[in-house]
Amino acid sequence: MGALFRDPVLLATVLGTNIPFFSMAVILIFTRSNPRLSSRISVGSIVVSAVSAISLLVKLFSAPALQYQTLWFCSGKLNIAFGYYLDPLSLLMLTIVGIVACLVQIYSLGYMAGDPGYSRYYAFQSLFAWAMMNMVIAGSMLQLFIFWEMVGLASYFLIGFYYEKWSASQAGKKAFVMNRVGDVGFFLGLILLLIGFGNLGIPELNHAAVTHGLPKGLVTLSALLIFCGVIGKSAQFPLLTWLPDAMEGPTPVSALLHSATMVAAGVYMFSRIFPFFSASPEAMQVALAIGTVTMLLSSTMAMVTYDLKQVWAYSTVSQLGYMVMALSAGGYFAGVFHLTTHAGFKALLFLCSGIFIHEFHTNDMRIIGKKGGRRLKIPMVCMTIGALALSGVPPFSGFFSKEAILTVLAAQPSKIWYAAGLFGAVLTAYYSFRLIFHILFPKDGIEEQHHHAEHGPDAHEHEEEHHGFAFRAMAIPVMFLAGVSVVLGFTEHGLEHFLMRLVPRAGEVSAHARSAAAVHGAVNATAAAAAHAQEPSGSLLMVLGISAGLLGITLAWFEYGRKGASRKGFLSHFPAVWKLFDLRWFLDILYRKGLDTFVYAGLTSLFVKNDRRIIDGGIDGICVFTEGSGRVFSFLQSGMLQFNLVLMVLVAGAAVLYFVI
Amino acid sequence: MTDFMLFLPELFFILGALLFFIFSLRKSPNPAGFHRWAVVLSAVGLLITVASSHQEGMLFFNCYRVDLFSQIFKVLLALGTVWVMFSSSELKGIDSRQHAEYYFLIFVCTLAMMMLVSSVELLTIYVSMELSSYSLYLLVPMRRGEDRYFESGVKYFMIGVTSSGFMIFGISLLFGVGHTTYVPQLIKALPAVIHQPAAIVGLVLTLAGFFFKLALFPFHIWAPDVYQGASNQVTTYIATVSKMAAAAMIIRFAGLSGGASPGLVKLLIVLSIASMTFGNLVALIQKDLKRLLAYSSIAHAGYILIGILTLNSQGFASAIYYAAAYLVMNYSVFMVIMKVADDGHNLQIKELAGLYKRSPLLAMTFMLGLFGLAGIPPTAGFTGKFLVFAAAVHKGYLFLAIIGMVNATISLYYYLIVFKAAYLLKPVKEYPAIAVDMWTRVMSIVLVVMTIYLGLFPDQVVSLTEAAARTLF
Amino acid sequence: MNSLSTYLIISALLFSLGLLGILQRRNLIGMLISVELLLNAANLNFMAYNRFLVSDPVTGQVITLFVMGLAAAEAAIGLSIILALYRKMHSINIEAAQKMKG
Amino acid sequence: MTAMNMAGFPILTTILMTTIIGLLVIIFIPPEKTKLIKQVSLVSASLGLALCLWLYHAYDFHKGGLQFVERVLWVKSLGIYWFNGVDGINLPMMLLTSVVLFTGVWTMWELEHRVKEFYALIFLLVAGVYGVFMSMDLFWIFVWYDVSLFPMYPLIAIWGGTRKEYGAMKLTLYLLAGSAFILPAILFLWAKGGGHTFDLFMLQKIGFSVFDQKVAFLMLYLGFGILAAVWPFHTWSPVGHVAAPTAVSMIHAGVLMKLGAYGVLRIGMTLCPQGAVYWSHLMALLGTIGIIYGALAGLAQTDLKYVIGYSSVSHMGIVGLGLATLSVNGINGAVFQMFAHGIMTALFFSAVGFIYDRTHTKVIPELGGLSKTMPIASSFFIFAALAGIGVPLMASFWAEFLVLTAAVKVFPVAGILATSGMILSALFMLRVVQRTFYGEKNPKWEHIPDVSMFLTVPRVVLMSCILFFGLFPKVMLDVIQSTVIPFVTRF
Amino acid sequence: MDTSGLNFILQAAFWVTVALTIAGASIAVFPRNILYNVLGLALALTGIAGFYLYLGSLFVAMMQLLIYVGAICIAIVFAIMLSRPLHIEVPPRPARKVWMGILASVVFFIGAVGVALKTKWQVAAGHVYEASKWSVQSIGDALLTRYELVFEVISLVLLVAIIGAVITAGFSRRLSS
Repeated sequence: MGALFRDPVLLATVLGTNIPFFSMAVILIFTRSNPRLSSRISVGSIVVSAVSAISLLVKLFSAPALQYQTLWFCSGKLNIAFGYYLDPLSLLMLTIVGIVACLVQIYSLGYMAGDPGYSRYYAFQSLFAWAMMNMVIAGSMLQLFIFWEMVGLASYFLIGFYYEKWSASQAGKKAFVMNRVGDVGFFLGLILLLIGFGNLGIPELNHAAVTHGLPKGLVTLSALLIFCGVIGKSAQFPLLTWLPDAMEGPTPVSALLHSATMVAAGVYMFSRIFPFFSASPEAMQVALAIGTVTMLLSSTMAMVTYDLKQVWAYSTVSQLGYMVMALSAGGYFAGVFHLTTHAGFKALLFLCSGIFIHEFHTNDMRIIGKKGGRRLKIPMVCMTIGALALSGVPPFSGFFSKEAILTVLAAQPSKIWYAAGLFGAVLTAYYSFRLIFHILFPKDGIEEQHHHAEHGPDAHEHEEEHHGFAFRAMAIPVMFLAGVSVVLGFTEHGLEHFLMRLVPRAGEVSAHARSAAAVHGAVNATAAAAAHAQEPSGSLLMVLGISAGLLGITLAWFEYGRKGASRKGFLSHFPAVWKLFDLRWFLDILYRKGLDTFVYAGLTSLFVKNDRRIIDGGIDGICVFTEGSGRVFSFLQSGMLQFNLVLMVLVAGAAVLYFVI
Repeated sequence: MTDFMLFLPELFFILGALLFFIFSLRKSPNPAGFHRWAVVLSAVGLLITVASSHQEGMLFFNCYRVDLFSQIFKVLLALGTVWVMFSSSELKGIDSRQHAEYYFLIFVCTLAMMMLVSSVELLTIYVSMELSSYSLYLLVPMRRGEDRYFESGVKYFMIGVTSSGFMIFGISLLFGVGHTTYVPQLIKALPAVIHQPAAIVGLVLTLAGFFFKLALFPFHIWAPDVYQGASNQVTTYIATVSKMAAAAMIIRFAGLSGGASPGLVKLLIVLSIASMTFGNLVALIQKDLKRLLAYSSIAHAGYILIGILTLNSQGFASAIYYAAAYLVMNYSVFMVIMKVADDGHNLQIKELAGLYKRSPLLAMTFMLGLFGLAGIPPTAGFTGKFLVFAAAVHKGYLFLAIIGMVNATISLYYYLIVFKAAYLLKPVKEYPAIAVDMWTRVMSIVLVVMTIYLGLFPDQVVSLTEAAARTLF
Repeated sequence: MNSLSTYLIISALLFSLGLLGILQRRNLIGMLISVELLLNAANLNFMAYNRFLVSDPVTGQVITLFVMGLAAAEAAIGLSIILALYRKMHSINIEAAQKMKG
Repeated sequence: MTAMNMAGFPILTTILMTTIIGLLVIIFIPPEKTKLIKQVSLVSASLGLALCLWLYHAYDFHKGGLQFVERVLWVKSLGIYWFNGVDGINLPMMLLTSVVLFTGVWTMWELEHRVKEFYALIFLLVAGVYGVFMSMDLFWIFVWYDVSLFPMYPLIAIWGGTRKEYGAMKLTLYLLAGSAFILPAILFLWAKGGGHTFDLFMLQKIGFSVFDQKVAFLMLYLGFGILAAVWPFHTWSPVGHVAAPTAVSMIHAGVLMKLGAYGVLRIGMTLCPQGAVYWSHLMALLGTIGIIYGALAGLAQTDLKYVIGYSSVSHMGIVGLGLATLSVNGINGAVFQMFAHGIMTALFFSAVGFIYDRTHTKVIPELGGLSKTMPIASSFFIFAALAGIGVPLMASFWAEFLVLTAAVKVFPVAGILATSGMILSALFMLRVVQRTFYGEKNPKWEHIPDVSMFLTVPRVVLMSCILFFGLFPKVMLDVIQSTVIPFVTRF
Repeated sequence: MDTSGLNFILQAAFWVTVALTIAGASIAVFPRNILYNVLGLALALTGIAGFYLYLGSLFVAMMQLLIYVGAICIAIVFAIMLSRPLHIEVPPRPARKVWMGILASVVFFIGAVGVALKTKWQVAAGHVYEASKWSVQSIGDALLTRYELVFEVISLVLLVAIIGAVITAGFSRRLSS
């Protein structure tokens, strides 16, 4: 306890990360019935968290990695530590989480105003903030896993926030269960490491992996298993379908959890033990493939949907795919950087969409466009900025991070990854601007009359509402994020320096990497290739990258933007492909079918039948048999005396015979 | 004079019998007065028996041995008699003009059984046995009213005399191989010749007579009919007191083989398993409470036999303990039956419905009695089963313990059905509350305390039974 | 002729005949008669052992006497029960008495 | 007060006596005075709780081993001792019992039907449970074991719900059929040990032959396994729970089921280590089947209590698997899981009980949207469901973690299968939560009041237990492993 | 020798007794007319009394005749007369019961004969059969010494039997009055 107060860093860490927990508890237990107070408590605590996160970042900007550790419990030879690990990566992520969470909570003040579950909403938001921040600074993989699960729990509650809607609760359940599938792999990986290595501390693990402290097979197997966690949490193929469904939650939740932070946790975890993963090229290769597939699949899905949030959801999945690609191609910084910028612009995109949705009570981009979405200037501009950043158009943040990723991919021996990346960039730009153009240039113009007729009587009130407190609460975070998206890209070098300073990684060229690269043959190859490939063709790559983005935008303009465009998209000529994309490559149907036939109709009903018929039936049968034999034996006791006596005499006679013979 | 003291309990019971013989000659019967006399006399008899429980000695030219074994059983017999007398206040099942004879026969029967447990000479044993049987033969058909129960009397008699025929035939064989009628001499002589068919057959056939008394399969056939057909008090007497004597005698005679005959043990094992299984299975389908208890008694005979067939002092001690516990529990159940059926009719299980409301105390006594019979701790019945099985397992008969426990589980089913009737079912028609007088309350509490005390604090009783069992060797 | 086993076999035969009577006679008095055969078989055994095996020649005879006495008492009781049954059921057929079962 | 001061004081017997005296006092209160009966019950239950908490606090886990020993010769000729003591294995169980009793008594505060008998029987039952946990003598363990079982019959049959008489009969017979194997096994061990002591530790010193150990262990495993709802002897669990009233379900699933696993551990594995080694594959197999089977069979259930019953099957499978590993972590986890599951399932039943009391239905399709009308009651259930899923920072997570860690090491296939059971349990629990509490507000339940402040107390106590031991598992694991570490050296 | 002739007569008489006894027993068991049964019983009992003579005990033989043939048979005859009219024809016995009875008795008979033949009967150490070794007086001695208790008890048995017979058969003076 004393140490806590003597060490301001520790104090800030503990306080900053845990205060949301207390706010959640207070809200749930005491202030449920007072929404205003609840929201203030929650926002207040998240502000404290954000401030302490930023101050930690500033204070430890050039400090060495800090590790706090205490024994949580021990069981036999198993010592489980509880601790914090503050290094540049976790500080960066902590800051991102703090700021985005803070912005989203402020935004929610407006967005969620008047909702009956207002208090509950803030309680779960606090829960999420607490869990996420604790996950970020976790000192060991087990601790990370624990808060990883808690984050999932918060996500479950927030997705199912509108629980009276069946689809919402269904989506929450789906998210949780699909995450669980990945987590089981993660968990098994951890157990394997625990058995094989005996320590789950993040620095220890990384160190051991780099210095060959672990057997190769163990690393590969456990890395693959742990990567399952990434697949689940970051919605990678084949567990990607929960994320679009998760859009059932309130939009700020989608912004915070399902784009900016929580789903990035998978990527974060990947980068957290990046050296460990790097020690297994096989696992990295698998991850690269999965990232690529995810990225492409989800981009195609985004091309056909008309639901605003779905587009961004698919886009999130595909961007996460990018990050995984970057990391698994050895681009540690590229991945983390993209994570950072993505957090900014994707939160921005979602929050902007949220304003539209809040205004027009629909998710359909065509209706929003028709009803005059473009007249909401602030969100429209901000969303366009976000879309430009997403499409990788300079000078927005996305451009820099995407370039970094493409550079890394280009350094891969096989060019197919780079090609896929480029292709993905085209698709990204296409679907983003498809959406923007749908709103900006609706097909049949804006239905002014209709809009007014509908809202006629209370139009004034309506306006009031949207330009009052609520609108401001929503607009300010949006504008802030838009600003961030504009400038964040230029911090690339500063961030790189900050991040790379301490990492014993095997990726980019840096003084620190040398030792790691020297000892690590397999990773060395990637690293060296990356180092060599980057320099000569840098400008070419940049041109290619920009043009991919522009190509996509142009295509979108051609189909949706320009006057007289069909606004149908070229895919409508291929209904089969459209259907394929629209139904998420049949993944959901496959899962549903699998679950229905294999689990419900198969095992479950088999087991239930087994219980009823065989086990219970058997036991009841024994009972019936027992009673029946009672009835049968009771015939021995017939009323006729002499039959009974015959029995008696026979037994006596038999006994006599037995002894005689 | 010391001889006189040794024989005091028996003398006292003879006195009681004579008194009621005189009463029976009186012109005007006075049932209430008879009942008071009977209770007082039997209570004094119990006191005397208890007081003389540590006597030891031989009487009547060594035909009669007073030792711890016999005295324990005499105490049990006297105790059971007191209880039956106590419950005879509701003696509606017997014509009030015959009450004096009823008490007379009960006293004679108890006396006969007391002599039975003390006798160590074959003829004395046989005659005492017959005396007690005859009293019971006469008590059973005393049931007034319903003619359909009368057949039980004749069945009891016919089966009884047949068994007694087997027994005397067996005794004759024992006499032939042992050349003596003294049990102590037989104990010495028999193990040497036990491989001779005559010896073992004689023993088995002699035991058959006692098996009949204990209602052991296949000599059980009288039990259901007699339990059902006799008046409640007589049933109680047969179910409790007469079982004690039978158990004692089986212990005495099983010991005669000296453990030298594996065949005998096998036979006893088979009989005990058959008895437990048959009793429990058939009890499952009974509707009449007394008939159900009859089958349950058949099963319990099997349990007692498990203790006996180990043929060592530990087993005998456990059997004695079991018998004592059985007396207490069975009487608890029967006392409640007699109170509930205070007009002397045969209680059906469903008539117990709502008992917990009509008299919580009786219901509790009843419950403990049932659970005791089912062998659920912390009742005496459990400890009895535990001891019996312990003896069997110690001797190596693990399977016997398993079969016994499985049987106990089966038996639990019907005990629970009875329990359910008493505690759960709503009565079909409104029964009046049961008048429970002070004495009955006291008796209930005594029974409850005894059941639990014997179950939880068996140490003293167990050492007593072990000391008693040792006197047999 | 005058050997132990002759008597024993005769007694076994008597006993078995008695059993047979008990097992298949329906007349209760007939059954009672058969019971008397059982007792007599046992008595014959006693007397035979007394004659051929046992050192004390009195015991067997005394037992036989007592068994006779008991048989008399038994017959008295049995007959009275049978008569009582006859008064209630107007039959001394054992097959009339099979209402209680199960 | 320290343990030293209390050295001679029979604290364990005192704990037992709180229930027995409570029982006796209740017997002598007239049945109309229901309020007084409830107060007496609560007082004696909280007395037990306080004593158990003190005991837990006073137990010196650095020293480990058996403490607070009371040993009196009870039946000389057989070698039965009144021998009580606590160590790291039964101490958590004692605590669990007291917590569940306390909350169970409180939960049933609104009972109006035959109050006196209900509380009397509850105390009898719990006396048995305490007795089993504290006894170190085979005779007493069995006595108390049976004492704790048979009150289930009246408790279910009188105060129960769906098909109560059938359920009560089935459960009672089923469980007591288990004791048909236990008693012979105990006697067998006693006889093989020379027949002069039932003292667990004296018997432990006698080396039984491997064959005897195998036989005895199998019998004990079967007998106790029935109570621990080991597959395929689990079907009483759903049926019985459905029929039982709230507090009984709480105590039964929360505490009584633990007796089974505890018996295997305390008697079977202590006296027959070689037998345990021999049968460990069977135990692991059945445990794993239980985990997966319970979750899958639970998926199709439409009755809330059936669902919980099956979840218990699944969770007790984890205990079984943990025991089967015969390793420190496995047994630590198993004991911890017993505790965690006890608390969790008590919370489950207490939440369901409340819902059932108000809506008079447990059928999931008839419920639905309860969160709207009964947010507090729903949140209790949801909390329990989360604990059941194994969400971290709740006690059961640690237990599962330890068990699975051990299982993957010792029985890799079983361990991996069991771990995947986590998916099923999530699917299964969330499905129930969704169907019961989420969805449109159900007009049928619109006017039902939520849990009153007074009745939230026991549930909050249970919730805080789950959280406390989830956050500070050390508090429990230190105690548990002080005994388990020396324990596993014998395998 | 004269004795051989006597022996022969004795032997012949013995076998005649055997035949009479068995015939009597059969008559006691098989015929459906109850009066024949009683007469058969009397015959068999007389035969058994003859065996007692062969076994050296005139006293017991006399007793047999007195108690059994005299008392018991008469009692049975009275009972018969009190119970049912003799002329009522009884239906034939069910075959199943007969066969089962025969089976059971035959099993027992084989067993009992086996016992008689397979046992190696040992003669007691002091056994010397002499008619002079005992007398009625020694029987009386035995009755008043070792069998004193039995002797007393048997009187009680008879008392019980009498009272029992009176109350059960319903000839109680109270009932009749």
